[in-house]
Amino acid sequence: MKRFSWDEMMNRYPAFFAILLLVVALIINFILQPNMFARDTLNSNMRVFLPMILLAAGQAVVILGGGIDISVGGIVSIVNTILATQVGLNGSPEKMWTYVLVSIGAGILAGAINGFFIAFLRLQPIITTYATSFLYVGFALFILPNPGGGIPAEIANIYRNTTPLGLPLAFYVIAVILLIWMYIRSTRFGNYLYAVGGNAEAAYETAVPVTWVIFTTYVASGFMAALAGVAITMLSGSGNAEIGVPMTLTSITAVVIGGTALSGGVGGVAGPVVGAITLGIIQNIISFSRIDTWWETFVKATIIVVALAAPGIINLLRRKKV
Amino acid sequence: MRRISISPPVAAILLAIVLFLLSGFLPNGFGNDINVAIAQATNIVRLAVFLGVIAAGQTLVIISGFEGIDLSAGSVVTLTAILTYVTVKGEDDKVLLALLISLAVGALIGFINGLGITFLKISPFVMTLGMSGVVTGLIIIINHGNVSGKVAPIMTRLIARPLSPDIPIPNAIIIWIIFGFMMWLLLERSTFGKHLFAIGVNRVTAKLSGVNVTVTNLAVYSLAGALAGFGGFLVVGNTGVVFIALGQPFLFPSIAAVAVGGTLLSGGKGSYWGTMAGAIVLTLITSLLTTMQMPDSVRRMVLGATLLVMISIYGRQRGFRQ
Amino acid sequence: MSVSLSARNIVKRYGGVIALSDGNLDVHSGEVVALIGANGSGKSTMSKVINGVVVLDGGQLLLDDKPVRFSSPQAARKMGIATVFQELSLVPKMTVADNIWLTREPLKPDGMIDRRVMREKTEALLELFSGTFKADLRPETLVSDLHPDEKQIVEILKAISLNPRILILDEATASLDSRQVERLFELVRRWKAEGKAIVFVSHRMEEIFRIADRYSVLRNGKTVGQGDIKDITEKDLIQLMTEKEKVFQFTKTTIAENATGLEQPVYLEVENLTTEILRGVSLKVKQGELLGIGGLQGQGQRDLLLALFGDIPYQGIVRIRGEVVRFKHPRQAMQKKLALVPGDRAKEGLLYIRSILENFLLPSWQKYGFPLKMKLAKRDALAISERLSLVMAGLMAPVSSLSGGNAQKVVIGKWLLRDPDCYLLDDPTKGVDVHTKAEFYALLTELSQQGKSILFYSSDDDELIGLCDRVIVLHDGKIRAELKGASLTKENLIAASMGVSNGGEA
Amino acid sequence: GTPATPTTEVQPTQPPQTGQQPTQPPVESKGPPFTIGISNPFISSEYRTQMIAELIEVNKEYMDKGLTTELVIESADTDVAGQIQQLQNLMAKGVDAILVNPSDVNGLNATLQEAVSKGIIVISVDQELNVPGVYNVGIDQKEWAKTSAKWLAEKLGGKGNIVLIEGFPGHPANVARMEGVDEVLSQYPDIKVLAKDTGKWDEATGQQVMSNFLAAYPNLDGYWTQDGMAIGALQAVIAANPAKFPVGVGEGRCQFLKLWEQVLKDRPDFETIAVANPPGVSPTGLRIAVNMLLGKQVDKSKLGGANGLSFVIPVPIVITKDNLQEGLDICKDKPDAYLLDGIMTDQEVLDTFFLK
Ligand SMILES: Nc1ncnc2c1ncn2[C@@H]1O[C@H](COP(=O)(O)OP(=O)(O)OP(=O)(O)O)[C@@H](O)[C@H]1O
Ligand SMILES: Nc1ncnc2c1ncn2[C@@H]1O[C@H](COP(=O)(O)OP(=O)(O)OP(=O)(O)O)[C@@H](O)[C@H]1O
Ligand SMILES: [Mg+2]
Ligand SMILES: [Mg+2]
Repeated sequence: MKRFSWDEMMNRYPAFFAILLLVVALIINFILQPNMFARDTLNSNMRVFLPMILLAAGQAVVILGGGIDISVGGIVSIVNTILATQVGLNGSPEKMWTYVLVSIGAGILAGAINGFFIAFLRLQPIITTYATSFLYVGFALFILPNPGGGIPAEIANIYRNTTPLGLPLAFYVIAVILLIWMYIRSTRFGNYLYAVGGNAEAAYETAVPVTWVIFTTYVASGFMAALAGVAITMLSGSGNAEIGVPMTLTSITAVVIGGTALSGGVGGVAGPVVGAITLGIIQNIISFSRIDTWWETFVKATIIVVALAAPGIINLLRRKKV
Repeated sequence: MRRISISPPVAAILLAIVLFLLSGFLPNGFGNDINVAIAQATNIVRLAVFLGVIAAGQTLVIISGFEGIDLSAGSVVTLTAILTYVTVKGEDDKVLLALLISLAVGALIGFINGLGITFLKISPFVMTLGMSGVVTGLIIIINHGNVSGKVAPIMTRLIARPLSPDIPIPNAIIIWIIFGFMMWLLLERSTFGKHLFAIGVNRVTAKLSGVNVTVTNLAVYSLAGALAGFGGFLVVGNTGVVFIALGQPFLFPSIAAVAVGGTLLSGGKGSYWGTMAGAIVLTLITSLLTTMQMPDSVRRMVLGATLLVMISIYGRQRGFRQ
Repeated sequence: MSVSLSARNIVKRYGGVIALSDGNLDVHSGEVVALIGANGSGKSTMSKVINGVVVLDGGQLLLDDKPVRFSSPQAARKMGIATVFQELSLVPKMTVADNIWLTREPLKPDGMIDRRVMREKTEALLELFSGTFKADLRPETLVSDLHPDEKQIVEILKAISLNPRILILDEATASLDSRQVERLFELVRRWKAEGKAIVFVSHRMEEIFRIADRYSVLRNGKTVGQGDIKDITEKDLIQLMTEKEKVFQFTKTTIAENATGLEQPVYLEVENLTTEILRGVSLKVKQGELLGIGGLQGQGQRDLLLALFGDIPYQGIVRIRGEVVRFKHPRQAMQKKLALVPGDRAKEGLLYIRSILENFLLPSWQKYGFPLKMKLAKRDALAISERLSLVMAGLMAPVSSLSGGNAQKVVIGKWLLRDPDCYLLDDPTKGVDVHTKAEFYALLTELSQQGKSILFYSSDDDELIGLCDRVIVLHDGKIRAELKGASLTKENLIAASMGVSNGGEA
Repeated sequence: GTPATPTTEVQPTQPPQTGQQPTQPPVESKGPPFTIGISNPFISSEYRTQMIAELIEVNKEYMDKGLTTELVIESADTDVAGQIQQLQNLMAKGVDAILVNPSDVNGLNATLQEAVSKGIIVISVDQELNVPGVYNVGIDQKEWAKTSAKWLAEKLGGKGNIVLIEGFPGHPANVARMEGVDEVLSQYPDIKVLAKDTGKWDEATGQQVMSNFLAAYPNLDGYWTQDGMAIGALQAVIAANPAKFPVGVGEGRCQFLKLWEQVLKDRPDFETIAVANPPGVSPTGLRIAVNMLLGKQVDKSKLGGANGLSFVIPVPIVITKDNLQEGLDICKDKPDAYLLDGIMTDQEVLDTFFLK
């Protein structure tokens, strides 16, 4: 009975294990940093995690559909440079919101380019998005060759310090993401997504518009990457064409820690969102556990590997018992 | 969708030659002086050697299928380069020892990757990505990244110098050709190679035909690690110095080289000749862009575009509707 | 709702392969047209042309006498054409309900899928086959957890749930047991009455003559005959599709024949074999014996063969020539000269994108040393392909370019190279045309005469009765009956399959 | 008098969560030992590892004097968001001063200002920031580059064909340096820059770029480059082995000096220069921080930079053929990756930057 329910949880709710991990991480973090749930600490953490959360959510959609998007970092950079150059350090809020829309458009366009090559020309996702990542970062460098510029501090502060009902802005964003996902998940498109990721051939024979579904996932990822770009820009307040580059691989790790399989068709978006937070918390744990600085990188990487291995280890142990 | 029937390696090489000849007529090209052209050509191939060798392991794991990929190659290169550097201490008779250590350490790391992937069912992408972090962590711990050592004269002579003053063919190229032949033996003329392709296509069939999928899987990741180790050994012989960022720049190009070489990223189909061709094409393009006057932004966009074109030529997957 | 569809002079090429050179088919409301042909003759391709899955290179489709061009499966569906695909069209990690209603999910006003309604509609559909499958086939079961026959049923329900005007059944019966086939036929008759037009693809003559009204015969891509079933004999049909005169006659292989008089030694002895499905199976196989295994789908036949081959763990004792063995991996079984022909050639038997040569040699590479002696390997592979009269472009051609029957030959051929003592065959003639079947039967006879022991599971009762002189019938993981000599009749076989005493499932 | 008493009593009992800064230490009243935090977003470089090692070492001095506690070091390869997290964690740990080696010129502004507002002394090392209240400690990158550029131009006698290999285009330090180079070269019209490319600040890329240049322009007169790329460039020259070695710019790293010495053996006329780029500016920054915490008054007149908050550290040493041996002696007992360095002593810091 117990065994059954465990498998049930693991199979039916991919986010289950991710949440388990998060809880563990939170507890450890709380022991090391007792004030971590104080409003300001919570807010200052969440506002830092938010860009990665948005990025991971988009990445998850692509991965569910059986693809992968190495170019999200480049899209983040484009958005960041657009805002930093067009709005400027003393631009008006109106200007800001206009260019937020513009840059979201840019993100969607970039996603559409990926989608075009992968869905319509049927190129292999990894290498295609790797190639476009050069296009996108290159373009970002073209917009803003040298770091600098940025957005007005007061606008950045909206992002940094808005805490409705004492809860960090990020919580509301996450809530919205999850609600939208839960809706999509239970629409036809949701089913198409899982069908295409699970067995594209069969989906096609069943008259699922496979090409469009794949195309859409990359557009979605481009859109979310753009939001991530807006978030990181409001967090840093400044422009830097390389800003997104280090974020790509982390987003993929977050998705997998979130229990969404890279093989496609299994998992969801909630898990990856949780996974992104967990990664951030792990960083906190490292920092507050005051381990020798020379060991930090090693310990952090090891923790992540162990987190990835945990489900497999548990399965093995339970095999043995049976 | 009809697909070009010309074999990828050939296509890649043809492309390389065409690009090379065309580039002769570009400003700062080397079309005007035949000697310069030859020098440039040999130089490009020489530089391709290191990428090519590091991409060898990548080729194997990608052929082994199930999203096989090795993102730890870069950091393994760095680690083994450092180990070689500190072992040899400028003495020729320590070189063999250093080589063995490089291979062994590489193999060990690859083996751990293999364990995680085959038994804990961790997706190769994140397993090797995590391992890359762990290895970097180790490098930081080793003398805080500051190491003392020296490459042996014989290494420099065998790797970085030409065959002889009057025969301007760099030894590295000779080594590469022999290496390529051995890779061919491994893939096309050995039982292991045949089993490797088999598990890349269908692991159930492979098992029911007596292939030990687990062992083959473990072996291929260990071998890939060892080859990355060999790459590190060669690279340090060329640079003559080590540093923490030594290997990373080779990582994604090594994957690109495999793809450009026409190996299916989904596994089960490919060749090392193709990867060699791919390495040359990539090095060629970057070299051409170097000697051409254009801002970094344009340079990256051109690189991205060229990659896209190349994979569009033969990186196409089968369409659903035939 | 009257409907008529005709395909005229259809041409379809796959790269070099010509799948259809002149395909023709006419089907009207209220009739069942049997689309017949040897393996690779183009039946599945014809189906895929009709339902818009492939682009046709020539010829035209007339729907209700109006020319139509399907740009995609969607288009064909809109016209009321539904298909049961030979290689099913199901998504493993989705539930039965999600699979059946994919693209047609019942929606609530807010655009969300109405899971409750979907569930009810699925249960209603499952009713159609009620009693012919295990209790674990429920709307919320993941397709990946189903047995082949249950998957087939889901695929059929998926097609019928469209309430199509034209229904194509491409070898829908291949992996169904007799009980399930019966039920399907009842349904087909009902659908006929409702005025549906049905295209029925099968290799089982007996089925064709029971259910079809008309026939259309394909011979390597060309339609060579159409007409009413009642005007043609089985013999003539087979002649049409194979250009061959004689109909195959089963030749029983009794052990008496191969040994000169004296009793053969026991080769394989199994005591109390137990797995997740098997519940204590014991049996003996003599050297040179062709032991048949019967019973409904998923009663443990597959487990029995896989366990003996070391692919799945088991309790119990297995002896080969009296020596106790316990294989942990197929490799070890192979070293003891066992061979397994798995039930699902696509998923378990072949490396589709690799060459025919590599498929033949996969179990045998070790023999060719290092570096591999390719000349020798090619020669051996060629010998086998000739022995099996394999129809292929060349040894270097990928297996994907072979038709079902020829692909199956490759699966068996790779073992012949190793010359095993014992063959474990899991429904090897599934989806194989009569002519090729005949070749298989001949091969089996030959092998057993050479003193090879064969465990032969077949979903086709006639095969068992015709070939074997002893058949064990599995039901619910146990041996329900052992039929031989006089008791080996179709009636007894079916009776035992149904598990006379009780068919109770948990 | 009396009214004062209650307020002073109320002060400490204020619950933290009401304050904007939950864990703010009452800086003004606080005395030694002080806690100093380090934020470093990039460790995959010898410069940074040497920097961290020296910081730990210098801090020991003060710990022994009981002036500081163990350093709180946040050091890992991370992105802008990651470094913001580092800084936030340092604040959460209630450090008294932060030494930050910023990954982005403006990306940390808001976070650093928050720190300043909490009364934390914030010093940006190795990279000048323009944030009110944030001090900078480092060398003058532009001047640093000019030194070697001028030397190169003069060695070439004011004419010849050269190539440039720069660091990350757009990285502030690189931008400043290339400005310096351009300024110098603009005074030598006969020096022709044939090509310019990035060596991404790493040896391998530097070597690849240089060997491409050498293949394309076999008879190059000189090249200018910086930091780690210089070894790569020299390796490329040795590999290509041209009739005449171009005059090149090197770097103040032991590895390079040793290679240089080797080259001189068969190319006695080879010319290069090594201008130290000292990681020591950070420990110097640490000393400045400690003295400020101790309440010593900074002599504002000694500070430069955009907002007059920059402590400019002089380049400790320049090596040419003449004093190569001197450099090699320093390197005797050092690891190969050791960068020629200079850490100001506590006394020097006081004399140079603080009011007597
Ligand atoms: N269908 C599959 N899907 C994904 N991975 C698979 C599949 N089949 C095999 N593998 C991978 O190959 C590994 C080995 O498979 P398996 O254990 O079935 O064969 P084997 O290793 O030859 O058997 P043994 O371990 O007893 O030697 C599995 O652990 C798994 O990682
Ligand atoms: N996707 C494909 N690519 C290449 N050739 C194909 C493909 N599908 C079918 N063919 C070839 O087309 C011919 C007809 O195949 P088809 O599957 O229609 O035969 P079939 O009558 O269904 O055979 P079977 O009874 O074994 O199912 C065969 O020669 C087959 O090899
Ligand atoms: Mg196994
Ligand atoms: Mg068929």
